[in-house]
Amino acid sequence: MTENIVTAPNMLADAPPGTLSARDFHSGATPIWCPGCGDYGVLSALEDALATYGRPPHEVVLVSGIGCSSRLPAYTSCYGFHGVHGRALPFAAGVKLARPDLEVIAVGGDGDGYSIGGNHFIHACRRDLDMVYLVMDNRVYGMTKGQPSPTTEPDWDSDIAPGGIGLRPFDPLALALAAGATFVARGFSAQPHDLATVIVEAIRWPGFAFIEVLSPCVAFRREEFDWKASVHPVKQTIENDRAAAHAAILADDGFGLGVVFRDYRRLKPAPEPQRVTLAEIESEFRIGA
Amino acid sequence: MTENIVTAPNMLADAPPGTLSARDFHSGATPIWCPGCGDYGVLSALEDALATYGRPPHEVVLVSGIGCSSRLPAYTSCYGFHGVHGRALPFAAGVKLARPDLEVIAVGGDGDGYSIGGNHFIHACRRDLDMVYLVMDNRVYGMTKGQPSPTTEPDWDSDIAPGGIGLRPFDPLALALAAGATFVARGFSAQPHDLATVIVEAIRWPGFAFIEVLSPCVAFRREEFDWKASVHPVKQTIENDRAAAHAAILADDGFGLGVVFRDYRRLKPAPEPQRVTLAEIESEFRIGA
Amino acid sequence: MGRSSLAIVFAGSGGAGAMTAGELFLRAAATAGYYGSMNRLFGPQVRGGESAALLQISNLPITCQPDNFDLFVALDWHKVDQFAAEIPLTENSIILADPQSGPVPQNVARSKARIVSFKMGDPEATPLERALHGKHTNVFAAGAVGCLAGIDPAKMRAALSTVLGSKAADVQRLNAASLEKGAAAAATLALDLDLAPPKPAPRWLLTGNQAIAMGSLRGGVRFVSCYPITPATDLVEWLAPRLQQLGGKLVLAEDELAAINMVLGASFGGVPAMTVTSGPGLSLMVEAIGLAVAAEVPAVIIDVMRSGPSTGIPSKTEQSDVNLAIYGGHGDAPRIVLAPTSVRDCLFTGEWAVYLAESLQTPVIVLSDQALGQAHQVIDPKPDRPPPLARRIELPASKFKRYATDSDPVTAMPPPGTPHGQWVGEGLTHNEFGIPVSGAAAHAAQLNKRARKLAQFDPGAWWGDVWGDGDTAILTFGSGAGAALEAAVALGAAGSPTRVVALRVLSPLPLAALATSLKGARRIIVMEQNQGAQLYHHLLAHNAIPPTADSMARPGPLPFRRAEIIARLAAQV
Amino acid sequence: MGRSSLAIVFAGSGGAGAMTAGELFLRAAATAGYYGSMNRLFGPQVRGGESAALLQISNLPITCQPDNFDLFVALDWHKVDQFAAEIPLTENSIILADPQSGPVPQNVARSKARIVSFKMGDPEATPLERALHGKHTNVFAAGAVGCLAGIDPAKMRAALSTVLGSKAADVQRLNAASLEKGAAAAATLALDLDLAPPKPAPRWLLTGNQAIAMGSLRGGVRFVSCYPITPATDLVEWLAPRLQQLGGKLVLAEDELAAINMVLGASFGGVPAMTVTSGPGLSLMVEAIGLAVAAEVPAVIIDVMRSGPSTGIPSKTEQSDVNLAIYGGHGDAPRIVLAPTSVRDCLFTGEWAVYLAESLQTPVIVLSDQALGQAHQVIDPKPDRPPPLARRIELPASKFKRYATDSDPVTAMPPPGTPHGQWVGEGLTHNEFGIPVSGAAAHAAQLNKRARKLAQFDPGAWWGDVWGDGDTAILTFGSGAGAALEAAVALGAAGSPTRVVALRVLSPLPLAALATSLKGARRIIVMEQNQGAQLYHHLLAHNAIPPTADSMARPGPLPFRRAEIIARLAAQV
Ligand SMILES: Cc1ncc(C[n+]2csc(CCOP(=O)(O)OP(=O)(O)O)c2C)c(N)n1
Ligand SMILES: Cc1ncc(C[n+]2csc(CCOP(=O)(O)OP(=O)(O)O)c2C)c(N)n1
Ligand code: SF4
Ligand code: SF4
Ligand SMILES: [Mg+2]
Ligand SMILES: [Mg+2]
Repeated sequence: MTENIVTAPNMLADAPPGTLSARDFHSGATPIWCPGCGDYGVLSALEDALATYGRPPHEVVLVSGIGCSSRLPAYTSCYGFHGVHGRALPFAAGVKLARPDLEVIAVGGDGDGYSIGGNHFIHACRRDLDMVYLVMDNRVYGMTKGQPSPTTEPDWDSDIAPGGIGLRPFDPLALALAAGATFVARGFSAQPHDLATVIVEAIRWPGFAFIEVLSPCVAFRREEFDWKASVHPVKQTIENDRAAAHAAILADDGFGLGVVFRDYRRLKPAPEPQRVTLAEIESEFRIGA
Repeated sequence: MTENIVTAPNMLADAPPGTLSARDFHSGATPIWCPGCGDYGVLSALEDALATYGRPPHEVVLVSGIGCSSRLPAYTSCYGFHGVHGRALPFAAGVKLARPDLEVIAVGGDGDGYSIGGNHFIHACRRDLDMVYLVMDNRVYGMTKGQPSPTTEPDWDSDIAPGGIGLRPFDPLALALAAGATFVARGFSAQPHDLATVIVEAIRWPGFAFIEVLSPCVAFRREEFDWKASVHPVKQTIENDRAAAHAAILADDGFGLGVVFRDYRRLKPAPEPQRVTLAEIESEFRIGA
Repeated sequence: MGRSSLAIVFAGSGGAGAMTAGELFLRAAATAGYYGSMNRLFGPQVRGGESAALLQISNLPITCQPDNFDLFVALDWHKVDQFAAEIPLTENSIILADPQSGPVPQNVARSKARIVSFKMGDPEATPLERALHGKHTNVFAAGAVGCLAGIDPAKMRAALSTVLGSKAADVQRLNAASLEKGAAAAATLALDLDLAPPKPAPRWLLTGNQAIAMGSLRGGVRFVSCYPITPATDLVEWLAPRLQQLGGKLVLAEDELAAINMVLGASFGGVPAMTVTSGPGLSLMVEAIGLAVAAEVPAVIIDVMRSGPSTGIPSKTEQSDVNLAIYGGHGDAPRIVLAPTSVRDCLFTGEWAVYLAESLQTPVIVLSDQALGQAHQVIDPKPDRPPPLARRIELPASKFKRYATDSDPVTAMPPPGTPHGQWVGEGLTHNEFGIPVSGAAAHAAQLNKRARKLAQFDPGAWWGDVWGDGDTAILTFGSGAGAALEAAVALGAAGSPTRVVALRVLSPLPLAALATSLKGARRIIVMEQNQGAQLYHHLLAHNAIPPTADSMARPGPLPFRRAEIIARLAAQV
Repeated sequence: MGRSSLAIVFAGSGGAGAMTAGELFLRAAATAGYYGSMNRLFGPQVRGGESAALLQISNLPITCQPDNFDLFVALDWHKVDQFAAEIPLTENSIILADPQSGPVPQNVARSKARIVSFKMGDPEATPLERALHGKHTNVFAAGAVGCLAGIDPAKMRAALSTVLGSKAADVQRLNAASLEKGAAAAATLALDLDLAPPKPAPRWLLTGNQAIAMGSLRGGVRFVSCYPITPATDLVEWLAPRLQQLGGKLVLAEDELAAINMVLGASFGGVPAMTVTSGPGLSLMVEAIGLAVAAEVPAVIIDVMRSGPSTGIPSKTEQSDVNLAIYGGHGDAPRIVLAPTSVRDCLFTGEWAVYLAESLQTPVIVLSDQALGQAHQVIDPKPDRPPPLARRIELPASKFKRYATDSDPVTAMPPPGTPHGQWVGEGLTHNEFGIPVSGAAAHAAQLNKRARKLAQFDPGAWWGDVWGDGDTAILTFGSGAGAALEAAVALGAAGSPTRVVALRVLSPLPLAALATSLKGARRIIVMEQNQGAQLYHHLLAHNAIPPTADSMARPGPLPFRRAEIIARLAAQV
């Protein structure tokens, strides 16, 4: 199958006139999040990004699963759906496929996205629909009060896994890359301004844009507040060269922030089929006189 | 968490005395496979490998999901389980965790393993239990009569996806690698002898050993018989260097056969907890007089 | 003057082409003006194993499998006898077999059917021709049966070319020759299988799966997401290109969890959406069905039932997902469950399901089964159509509350893109605005809102079909309805007036209509094809039948036949 | 001589430590020799929001929540009034509140309870001390209530140090001081809350979740795989270290699909295995439960029910998974469904479930609920234990057929590693050797084999609990049983003899025993905590109750209380 190179036209476009502000994307509902939870920073970065991007709230759909982080949609003024645990991505895909005119953003946590939702994650990377997936990774199941997730360090002690789960954590960026993602980035909730910039770029990306956001859990992973000292910008954004991107991700300490990889190579879309009417379809059944 | 280097003691051991033959692993049941199906070659390679490895059939458990390929367990004389579609790996993990003394081998197809079972696949790579996972990849759902799977070429025409599914196929080896697999190999059903060698090595590998086997579907993918002309040995087996392995896999045309990657680095297992009795546990509840 | 119906089997091993013979014959007979139906049997092999085409041709609509087959055409005998239980023969049946195929297998011979030796295949073909082009035994046999049944040879030729499609000209020519030769050879047989003259009329030839698919398109479904599963896959394979040509989308999901959630997403987006599956897939979907109930998202779920539990017998029929469809899912999650009463009714029920889902903002499960879904049938083409019902989307004049409980329980559901209509679909217990809350009052209010939606759903005359008013009532659904009706007709003729009630709405049970339909019945028998008597217990659970009602339940995969029902009714008195 | 029971609430916002006060008080009272129980309420915040500890202390075992609370201790008033519906107060109740916390919120004041001003916290502590060590208002309040109830101060001190655990010495010292000061301050209040002297005996303090976990360990479970879900997670969190210390394994699966399949794998391996979940997880497991039925693999599945459908109210109770547990799954897949009748019975039922699963080679679902699971209760420590039953593993003398149908339906299931025992577990319809087949006869034979296993299961005396023989019968299960019993006692005392039947076996229904237990009852009311009257309809479905029986069903999350039941019974006459 031949390939197309997309130049992502709207990537190059100027930001639309700033008629919207972050406030326009705020619902006013009170988050149930613990004071100090990293997810507040993500919410504000997202509101900023949407204002910058400039489509009105009613043309944006936020889809989530279940978890602390998955509560986010109701805190915005957009259309939203708070579905079941782990299924944000297929729901979002359904919205986008049925309504390509809408801006679709799926959000959730590391448990929702990498544990129960892992299969949808890799398949969404492969399916490459034009949407954003933003994971607030706190390396714990916050909502169920502190169990290790697929990104938790192997020796993190918890009631359910005394002494640590003993498994090498997933690197979500590597997984996304191996599954075929065309846009892979990492952000940090305590740097909402930079995060907003990445989100805007992700929204403009004409395919599946994955953003892993480090978002500390103040209740169960206090030590994650030290992430502030660890983060640093990624060395460079790698384009098209997937092997180089893998090498860069593996060489990184897991705290490099920014867009890690963009792949402009695309498959040619199938030609539009010829249109028919319902009556024509029915006529296929006709037999006899 | 500190790391251990495993030297895989039984990797170095000689093959046990050849008291068993491939026939000892044959159940005599007649496969429902189409004449010429690639899976026959896999079955015979597996029987050979088990004979070479030398544990008797009653100490081996073969676990599968649903699909043509997943019918394999009943064709051997081992213990087996033919479960539901996509769940071979968690079932096999349950067997292995409960009974580490057994030899556990999960088998199945590309639909079973990479589509409905995709989440278990990546988590099994991460969990790294001492078992083998062998996927008979024919790039199609054979059992349901010919729909594109996650490894199917984007332009393969079928009733359900006229003109092609239009998605870039998964590279299962890249996915396994990104998910943390420590042993990654590719085999070909039409080269059962080489495949048997790889299987023996996989059985001996003290962790999760993944073998992707190209296994043509004569009924729905006749063109796959041309794979004979395409396959070639991999350039080298890469050890420990995951980035290099990614690069090698991406550089390969998808037809390189052999062991692609081995990772000897391991996490230190958690220390054994102190033993208690049921009565001691009950005494925790005691209160009062 | 000829018989009014004829039941024929073509059977043979892999290459023998029993299915082609069956399709060709069915099409020819249908074109000639007969009603007809064809069911298919396959051996365990994935492809190319032995198979049998079970046909009926008649001057009346066909709604169930025959008590016995009149004619069994053995293209060869290779493993064909494994189908014996599914192909009842009697002493009055005729077996047409080539002596070269060897002796009739015991399982088949046991029927004492009359065996007629019949050399099949072109006696004049050279060995080279045979090797190059196959023996066309199947087309030869079809030609023979066409002649015996008195089907117009021109219709046979036309059907052959339709069935062969775009095959090469020489293939067409050789097959056409075999067809003629078969007819010629049959003329030498002294067999009386002549059908009464047909009554041609414009008809449709289609499967139950195609009929449901067509109904759903009529209903407005423009998004389908699914994961392949027998015996539902051919439904979506038929649908895929057509849906695209209508501007819709069919997506192959990674699993059933994704499929149903994609459907909910598309539906949330404002597009009527559907998924199609069988038992194992439905089991995987019940969590999301509960979400659709709680968040009030329309969705159509087609379950083409097969023998269960677990993987069961994927290619064979049963009606054992009744419990799952009605009761599957945690929490109180009532939904609508429908079942088509015939292949023809699949068109109606498929369309109606969409209207109900959309207008009530609820999941609707349609329980079809393999016997309906994969039966090829000739039907009358203009079945009733349900009046269209649409989703309520207009914003209220007052403040918009997506989950308002103080009004009509069906509340506005504006699609994304509607200014000022923003809402968040919510699967947690929520207040009227959709914000999660955990109080008992809000919980009860929303449960009641949803219950009221179903309570106000009035299926009108479409709750089910009633035939007759005999004092014995057979209460059934789905593919059982046709056989029950035939049994009732026979029983009535024999002096035991019997009525048949076929439920189209299995849940919520149409209690009042059901009571009316059963009025005066002194004996009620609930007939269904599963071991657990699932419908029977469901009816008892809601006092829809008296505790004294009988159950006639048995598992699949054998279809109910008229004779079995009559015998069971007699035995149970 | 003092009252025989006392119901107390400690409530306050995040930092106020209502739970610690409750735990400390419960432990002290239990050590002193009282029965007791504690339920917990939390606000919507994930952590640290407002909370309330609902306690009862009594000289009799406690089995349900009280009609009203005697004492409401407000550590502060921040958002505490959201719990009002769950904390019934009357004019006879007393509210103890610090005037500094501001006025009593309307929702609470509406009860007309007597408000008693009470300065909480150490009046002598310096601001620096308070800033450094917190105010210990909660411990102060617990000390006060201990004094009012007449709990031995030494027991209060001991309980405090247990609850504080390994906290630093100065923290211990300051808290101990607060405890004393609270007691001293309370002595100045003219309140009569004195309890009658306790009747000490060896007792256990545990939650229902812990009791099920302990029961399962006694039953031999040595493998658990699960995915976290409220309110089941604390069960596995308690179990995890202990299981390891017993040489078993607890695995955190990637999802519930993996969890249940891992359980089946471990069980196939020969190790009794269990998973623990709540409604959404159970929904995801039904496909594999059908596999366990078909392939005949033992498995214990604990469902700690919460309010549904969909995500519902994760932290609150309901009994709405009855349908799913009994009927969930495609095909005919009967299984055993049990429900513990009390926290104490969780020990028994947890253990019994393992024996039934193992001995009948079938999945067993245990329906607990949040109200049982997360209730801390003081119980008598030596409940009955069921006699151990084990898996049949010995190979027969004759040729081994894993799925033999000609004998005892429970056939040998040798674990892998057994020479000559090889078999392949099969979810497809299979013959006696486990080879997939598609014939009707084999299909029926295996369905019958499995049905016979359940038919021959005789629960003996453990099918359920019966109290009394009044002519009104309340038929219920799970956490409803205690409240029903209290209502029955009260009704009997008031001249309306009422019996209570609590089912331990919900499926297959113990029809004969149930009929005996209901003999002579002129009125039957099925009481359950869900909207759909799921148990009621299940009983009707099997003619286990007459169509005239009444239903008393309402959704959660409010618990049934004695007063509500009495009122409903009176209203329905
Ligand atoms: C099917 C199902 N299983 C389990 C749960 C329980 N559950 C709710 S949230 C959650 C994990 C949340 O973790 P994550 O996605 O990382 O979100 P966080 O709370 O950390 O933001 C789990 C296991 C559920 N709601 N549904
Ligand atoms: C839950 C569920 N969904 C769908 C199916 C139907 N199904 C059976 S096998 C199969 C795909 C098999 O493909 P693969 O694993 O590649 O095996 P192959 O037949 O190609 O060897 C599907 C979709 C099923 N049995 N269960
Ligand atoms: S528990 Fe953790 S993730 Fe959840 S709201 Fe609190 S801080 Fe945030
Ligand atoms: S359909 Fe394909 S995969 Fe299945 S048995 Fe036939 S050749 Fe093999
Ligand atoms: Mg998390
Ligand atoms: Mg395949």
